[in-house]
Amino acid sequence: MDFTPTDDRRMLADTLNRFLTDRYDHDTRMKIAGSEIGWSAELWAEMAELGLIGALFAEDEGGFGGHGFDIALIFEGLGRALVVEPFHGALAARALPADQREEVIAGALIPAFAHSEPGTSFAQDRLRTTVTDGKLSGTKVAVAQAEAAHIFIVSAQDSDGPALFMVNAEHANLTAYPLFDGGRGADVTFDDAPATRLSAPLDTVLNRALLALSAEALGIMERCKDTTVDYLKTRRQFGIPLSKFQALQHRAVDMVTEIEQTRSAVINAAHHLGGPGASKYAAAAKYTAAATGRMISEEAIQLHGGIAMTWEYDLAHAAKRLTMTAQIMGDEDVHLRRFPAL
Amino acid sequence: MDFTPTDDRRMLADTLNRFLTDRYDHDTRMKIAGSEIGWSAELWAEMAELGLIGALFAEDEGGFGGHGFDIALIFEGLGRALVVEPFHGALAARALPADQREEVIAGALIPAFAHSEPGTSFAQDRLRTTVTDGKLSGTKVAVAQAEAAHIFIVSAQDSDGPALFMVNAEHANLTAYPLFDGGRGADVTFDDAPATRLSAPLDTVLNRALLALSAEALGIMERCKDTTVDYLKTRRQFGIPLSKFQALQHRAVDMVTEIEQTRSAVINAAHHLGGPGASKYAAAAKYTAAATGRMISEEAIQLHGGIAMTWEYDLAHAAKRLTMTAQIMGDEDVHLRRFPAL
Amino acid sequence: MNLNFTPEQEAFRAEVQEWLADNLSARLADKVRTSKHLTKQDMEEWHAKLNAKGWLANHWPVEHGGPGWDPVQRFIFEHECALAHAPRVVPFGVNMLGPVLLKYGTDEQKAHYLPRILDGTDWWCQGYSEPGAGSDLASLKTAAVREGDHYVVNGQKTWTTLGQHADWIFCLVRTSKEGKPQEGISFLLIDMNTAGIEVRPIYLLDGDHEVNEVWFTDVKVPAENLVGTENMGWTIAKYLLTYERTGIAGVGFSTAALAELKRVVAQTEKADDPLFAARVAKVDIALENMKTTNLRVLAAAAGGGAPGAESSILKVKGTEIRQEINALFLRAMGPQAQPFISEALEDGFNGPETGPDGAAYAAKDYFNNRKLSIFGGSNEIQKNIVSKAMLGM
Amino acid sequence: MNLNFTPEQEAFRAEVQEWLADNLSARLADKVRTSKHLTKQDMEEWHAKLNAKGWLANHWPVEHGGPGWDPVQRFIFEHECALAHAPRVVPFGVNMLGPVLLKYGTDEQKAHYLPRILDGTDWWCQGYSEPGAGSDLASLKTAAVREGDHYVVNGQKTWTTLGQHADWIFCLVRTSKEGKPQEGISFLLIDMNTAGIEVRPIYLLDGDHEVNEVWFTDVKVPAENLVGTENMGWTIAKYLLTYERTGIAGVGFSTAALAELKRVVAQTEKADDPLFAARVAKVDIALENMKTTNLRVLAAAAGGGAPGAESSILKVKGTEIRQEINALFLRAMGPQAQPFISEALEDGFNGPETGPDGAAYAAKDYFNNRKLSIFGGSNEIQKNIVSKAMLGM
Repeated sequence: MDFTPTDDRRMLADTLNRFLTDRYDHDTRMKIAGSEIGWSAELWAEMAELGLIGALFAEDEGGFGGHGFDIALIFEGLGRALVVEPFHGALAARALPADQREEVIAGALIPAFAHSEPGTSFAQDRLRTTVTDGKLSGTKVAVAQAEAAHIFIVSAQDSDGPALFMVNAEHANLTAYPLFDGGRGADVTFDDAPATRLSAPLDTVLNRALLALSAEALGIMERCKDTTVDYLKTRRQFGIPLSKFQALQHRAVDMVTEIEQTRSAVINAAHHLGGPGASKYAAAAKYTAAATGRMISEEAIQLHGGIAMTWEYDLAHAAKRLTMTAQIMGDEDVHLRRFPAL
Repeated sequence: MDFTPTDDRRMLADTLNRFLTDRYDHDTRMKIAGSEIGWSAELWAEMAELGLIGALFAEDEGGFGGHGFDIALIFEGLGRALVVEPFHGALAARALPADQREEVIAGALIPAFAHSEPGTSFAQDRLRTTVTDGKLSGTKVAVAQAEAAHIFIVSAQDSDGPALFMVNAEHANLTAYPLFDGGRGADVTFDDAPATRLSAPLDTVLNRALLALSAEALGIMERCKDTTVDYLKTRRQFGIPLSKFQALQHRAVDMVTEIEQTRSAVINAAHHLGGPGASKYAAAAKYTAAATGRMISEEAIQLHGGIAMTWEYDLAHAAKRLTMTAQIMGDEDVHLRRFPAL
Repeated sequence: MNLNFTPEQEAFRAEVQEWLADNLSARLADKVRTSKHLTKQDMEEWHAKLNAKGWLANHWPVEHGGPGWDPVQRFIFEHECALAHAPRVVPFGVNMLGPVLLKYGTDEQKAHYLPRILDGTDWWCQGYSEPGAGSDLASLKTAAVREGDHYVVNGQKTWTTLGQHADWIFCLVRTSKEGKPQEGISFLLIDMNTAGIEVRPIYLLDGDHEVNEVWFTDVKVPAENLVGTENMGWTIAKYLLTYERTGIAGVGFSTAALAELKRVVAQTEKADDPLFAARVAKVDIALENMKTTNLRVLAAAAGGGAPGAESSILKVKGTEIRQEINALFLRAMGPQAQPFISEALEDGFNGPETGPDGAAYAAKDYFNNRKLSIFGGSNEIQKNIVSKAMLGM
Repeated sequence: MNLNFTPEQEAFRAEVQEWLADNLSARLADKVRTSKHLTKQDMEEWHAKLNAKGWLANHWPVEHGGPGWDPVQRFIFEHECALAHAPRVVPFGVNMLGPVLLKYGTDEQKAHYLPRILDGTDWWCQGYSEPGAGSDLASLKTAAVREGDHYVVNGQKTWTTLGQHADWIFCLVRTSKEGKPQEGISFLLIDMNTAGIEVRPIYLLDGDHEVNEVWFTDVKVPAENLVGTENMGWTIAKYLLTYERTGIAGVGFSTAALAELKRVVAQTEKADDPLFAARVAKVDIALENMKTTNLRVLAAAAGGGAPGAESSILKVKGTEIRQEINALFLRAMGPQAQPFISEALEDGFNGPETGPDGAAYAAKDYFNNRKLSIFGGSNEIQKNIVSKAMLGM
């Protein structure tokens, strides 16, 4: 049992945090997230250069990390900075053939992960996208940074059951739009698109995605909590700082407590990733992150009051992103119902 | 729309409250509830004499009340005083033939209502007690004041579906015991017991029982809340009354808010009793009372601290009774699941 | 004890429903139902309809243009309007300044301002909150200094809803620093076209422009624009805060929103989820209970009882219910809550549909309605009030 | 970062498991699992077994009879004991007075008392709380007045757990009224057989006799029974309160209880209820999270970090989890939680079974464990601590 990060991970964390502090401050983020294309190709290249994509992959996959704890570390940092670049698509590149994966790690090839379908959120057994004779047809919704993608990694059913497929962007029809929490996405329709079946099992990629989203949510929660506690200490009412009101103190403590529990859930999921407990602890982490995320964003806004609802105040954007991490890939109820059987 | 009680009900409430204050104080209640027989035949006779049973029945049933608001009024009062006498059995006597019902109203005949079965709580479609050729067989659990009963009103399935049956006490085999919250009960086994099918539909009697339990819970909640608020004002910590700690203030307000909502739920159930919305609003009331009851008993104990866990402190007994009203006839989840289809 | 409305009340309800069917355009109702942005013209159109019928200022006495309704009638009216997806009446003139002038205004003020509120000549906004004075209103700093026959106002107001449309603002201003903070506050009417006033938009987290900052720099206000006497502003503000609020629980809006939720959920996988069904059932039951809680408070008020701290309970629980319905709506959208096409909230949008009905505004409504537990006295302030007034704690 | 225990730690776990299998009688384990009343003899039997193995005082240094374990070993040991349904070690002598004497006692005190704790000669109880001083311990009033070579003690202690069995009590007493309330408190060891001491039972809401009042009337206590110096009692009390509490989250007990819950639920209709399944899954996940939260705090402590306010978080969340498991157990019983046959909780009961496994004690355990969030510093006090120490609020 050891909770101290390895030297490698400490260095990775330093690199990540220094980059995000120096190059991805809130104003920059807001400019990127609200821009026409909704991401920064320049910063993406820099992040690839720094190894932030490579850290998501094991050495035999062409990277230099790839453990659950690497993924958690990266996405917690990305979450805290509300990064909108296509990391979730990159993470799914584990499913790709080696050549393409290496291009992804280099930042040259951008994949998008297309899983959610209209009216559904997570369930693998409900996939309506199908593959027949190597042609994929169906609609995927809210695919993050789909316009930026060169290829799509798509979940679909073929005669052998649910699996992952690779489709070139030229065969995808996009209805693109801005996302509520920044950046852009698209509904993507495939109509007899030529598709390559990938060997990576769907659930291993889904478990990675659940871990990443949970870790991302954790980073945002920490940011929301810190902002809120700072605000309570500064803002005065009836002549004393808000932080001296016991009812608010206890609610802040409840926030901290649940965030600590979420951190443990992320650690559990990271530890078990790739092992027999992977699905169980990934579901537990997503459940915990989604339930806690809703609580944190609501409490952070309420404890602030009106200012937290304004565009100018950065907490608002953190709360939006945090809430959306719960909407994606199954909310708390979805994973709570999965859990007992895992 | 009118929320003022009628003159008749105001008089009934006065009679009830005066009697309970004068003759059913907490010490008396504790003596009765812990006695060998677990109830008081003497007080039962007095309560019958005062019309507290008759108020549960309409004029054409031999009583002088019988409206949902009469039932709610009586049981709220009984709840507040933690009365253990067999009122729930008496309430079910609506199903009995006129002769027996009149004897019940006079206090001479005591029925017990036997519905719950081992491992179940409420569902009518799961009844395992059956009637064939007028003979009833099956086991009912935790039947309140079964030892006192002259007859049993029993839910069971016959070839026409679920219904109510009357069985004489001589055909019932009792395993009797004290109840956790005072008074006595029994597991009751019937083995080819001669049974008379009653004409009252099972669900009308169940809805009355749900209303009564919800109103009883409401009365206990009010008592718990009053005791807690009084205690917070009296007890000092760190030099000031507990009632001045904002975290505790807000929790007390949450208690009041949910109790007000429970009162509304009871009013709704009372209003709709006997009408097309009876089952819907009875389920809503029982859900609300059970969920709120759990919250109130836990918060009342927590806000008191250790003293509320002692036999000597009357809140402890109120909390036990309140908790048990949620265990009986279906807890909050049971009725929440029923609600959408009603 | 009887929950049924009287035959007279039911007849009144039918009259309201019939009038709404005839007078609320499908265009407006549809915009409200689908949370589209209402323009100033939309709101003026609706006010004019109500005013023509004599139902706009339904709290006002008959002699000033009110319909003479009792609290139950007002409740029924507001409830039916919500169910029909009528636009909300912009409250600042009709429901806030109106009652203040009726109680504290001079005959001249009443004669001048009240008709202009009714006919829409003046659009009013509210100048209460300041950057340092939200829930703690008494600490406000915007100063009005008497100089001859006018006041000179300096300071800043914030959270001024729809101030961008306003002709006039009613303000709480500090006219004295003596005594307790509450004692030096006055209630002043200010023409928004006066030199020295600047309105700056505050954009909300969804990009909407709904609230504003209003800055005052040496703004000259005629002394006759004072309501009541100098330094009695706190009394007036408290009167407004405890002024009967039949609709504070928002049960009409919640009822309409819950019906829409149930309709839309059928288009999503949540239709098969017992946990989601339980969430809907919970809020459904809470709303059924709240309807009766609301009527009980209303009946007490109609019977002459003062609805004091009880309306704080309505506010807290009522807003929790509305927010929970918004949250369930958002949940039901799953990932399809993410697309945010702001043009889709304007008239005549012909772009692509993304997601089930309601996906276009689920996230926006969820976040926008977080305000319900913050403004009008935050829910924490309401709990302080209940604790003190009802429990004596 | 690695959640796995080391091979050495796993070997240690196996050793503990094996020892428990050989030494914990089925009779005792079954009594614990089914929440039966443990007699004084039951507890003494278990202490003697542990002491014979050298595992009783597992926090103590080796030279005084401790096994030389690190915090992780202690955690593993306590966890395995809980899973095996071993009786809890009565903490007052071994876990509370022991560490105090080791740090503040004289050599004579250590030499005299420590061996008697180990071999069970002295049964200790704790005299901290008073009727007017629970969470606000510093306001205690029980007075000790120095008269020559002894103190004269007058006052009352309460909530004295298992005081009815005790030979000795360690007390916080007031020796001075000067300065802050904390500054006049001393730590005194008192023989329960001294004249003037009266123990009165407090019956809990299930009728159990677990706690007591202890009354002192002119009780003479030799001055050498003072621990540390006069008026340093608060320092000692704080030392104990912040003393490393590896087991404060009770994850072992919760894990055992959750397994029992899952087993028993299958006998009830709750087995088919998706809402109940969700409740169980929620607490299951919370417990999985808490296990890691607990290990993280433990690792920080083992690494030299002081587990301060973090242990308050463990206490709050850990007790919430245990209480929720009790609540679910109660729910699963439905109406069959009502029968309460107190004899069924004693050895050798042959009466009728009523209800599924666990029906006999579901209500009792649920109510009894409400104490978890009250004693040892109520959860409200813990939140005050976290707010101040971790958040600087």
